[in-house]
Amino acid sequence: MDVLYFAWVRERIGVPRDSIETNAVTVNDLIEELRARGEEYQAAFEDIRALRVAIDQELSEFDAPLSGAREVAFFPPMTGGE
Amino acid sequence: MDVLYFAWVRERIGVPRDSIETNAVTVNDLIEELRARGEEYQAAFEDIRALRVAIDQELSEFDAPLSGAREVAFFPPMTGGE
Amino acid sequence: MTVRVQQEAFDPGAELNAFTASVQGAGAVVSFTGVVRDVEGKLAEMLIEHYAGMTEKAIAKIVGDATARWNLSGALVIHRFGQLGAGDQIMMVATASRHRVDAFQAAEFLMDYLKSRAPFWKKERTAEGDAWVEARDEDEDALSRW
Amino acid sequence: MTVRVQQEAFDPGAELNAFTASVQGAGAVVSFTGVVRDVEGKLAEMLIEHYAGMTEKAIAKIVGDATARWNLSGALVIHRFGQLGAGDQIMMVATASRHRVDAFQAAEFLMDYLKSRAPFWKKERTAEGDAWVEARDEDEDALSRW
Repeated sequence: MDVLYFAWVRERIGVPRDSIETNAVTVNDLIEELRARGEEYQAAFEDIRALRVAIDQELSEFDAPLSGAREVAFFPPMTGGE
Repeated sequence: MDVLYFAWVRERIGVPRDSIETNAVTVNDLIEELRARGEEYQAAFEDIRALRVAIDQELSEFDAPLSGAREVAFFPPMTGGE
Repeated sequence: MTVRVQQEAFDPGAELNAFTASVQGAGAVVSFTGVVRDVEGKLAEMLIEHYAGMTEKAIAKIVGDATARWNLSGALVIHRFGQLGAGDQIMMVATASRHRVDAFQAAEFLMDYLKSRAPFWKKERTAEGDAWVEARDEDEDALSRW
Repeated sequence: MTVRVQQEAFDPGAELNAFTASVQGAGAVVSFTGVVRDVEGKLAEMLIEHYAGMTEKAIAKIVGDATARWNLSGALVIHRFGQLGAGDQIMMVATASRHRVDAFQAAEFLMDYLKSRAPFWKKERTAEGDAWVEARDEDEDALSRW
């Protein structure tokens, strides 16, 4: 599975993406696995209320199942527009 | 006093303006005087609910006093914009 | 704040760019362009009559009300009169502000008031004859939201 | 319906004119242009990051929702990413409809959703350092009116 990071999530983790093998059932499970990878990840996932998640390029919820997902992305609330 | 007519008010009366001497106190009084000028005027002022009036180039009411007014205009509801 | 009442055509894109260049500190620019719609393929021309002495004064008052109410970096109104054809630009409004809400609200306010309080009257000329465009109740009602 | 996500600058006036020429039967054309505001005279540059795989898809969905909801003759969204300076155009939305209410409402809807649902993130670089622009509660709240 590809895990992508954007904006300050990317900066805290230090890389824009990871390719991982996981049996995580939900997004929350995946976050627990990622936190175990080190303090950069702990810093990025410190407060998930400050984060948004997309599964296969669609906005999703943290308790959503990952079944079959090929790409999960984490980022802060979006700030497009003017 | 100059009395101006626009759109179908102008077309019914047949002229774009009249210069008149009047002692009319209110717009309604002036309309009574104008109706006496002939059937074109009666046709134009048949239903004053379909009309708007401006005194000295500001939208006004039909019971407004004319004291000192130099220009009164009658026209249908406006249709500017797109 | 610029108000222009004119017979000549204008270029909305060029006006938008000139307006945007003229405003300071604006993050949001909204424009509205009104275009003559055809009347079921039959419109020969549209004639716009106006009350020359009153028009600019009435529009300036509307623009003044908008600038008193919203925090604007600038506002532009252009309105044509005379003879127009289907597809021609009738008029344009542009507003600029720090944030989008003010720019949108002010542009809608300007349009609602121009529609019912600026002294213009439209006549449509088709093969079937001439007809004055009638004011719509919903345009008068639109003013009540402000 | 046109969606463009690009690094290059664009010309809002030229885009507005091309859009207006492309729509049929529209009486009302609304545009919104977002411009990079300076940060108290100190902005060195603005960096816009986006989620390349998702961006166009997310915007197309928002435009689809707008066209399902309002009677539009056309809709245009352009959004830039990359390195921008104060006064540069960030993005643009244009909508066309028979009547002004639909065009205004759809443009505001597009802006509200682009702001909070299209995957862009802005960073401001000043002499004092870099800072990610934070989402504002009122932008999220703006969605509740639709």
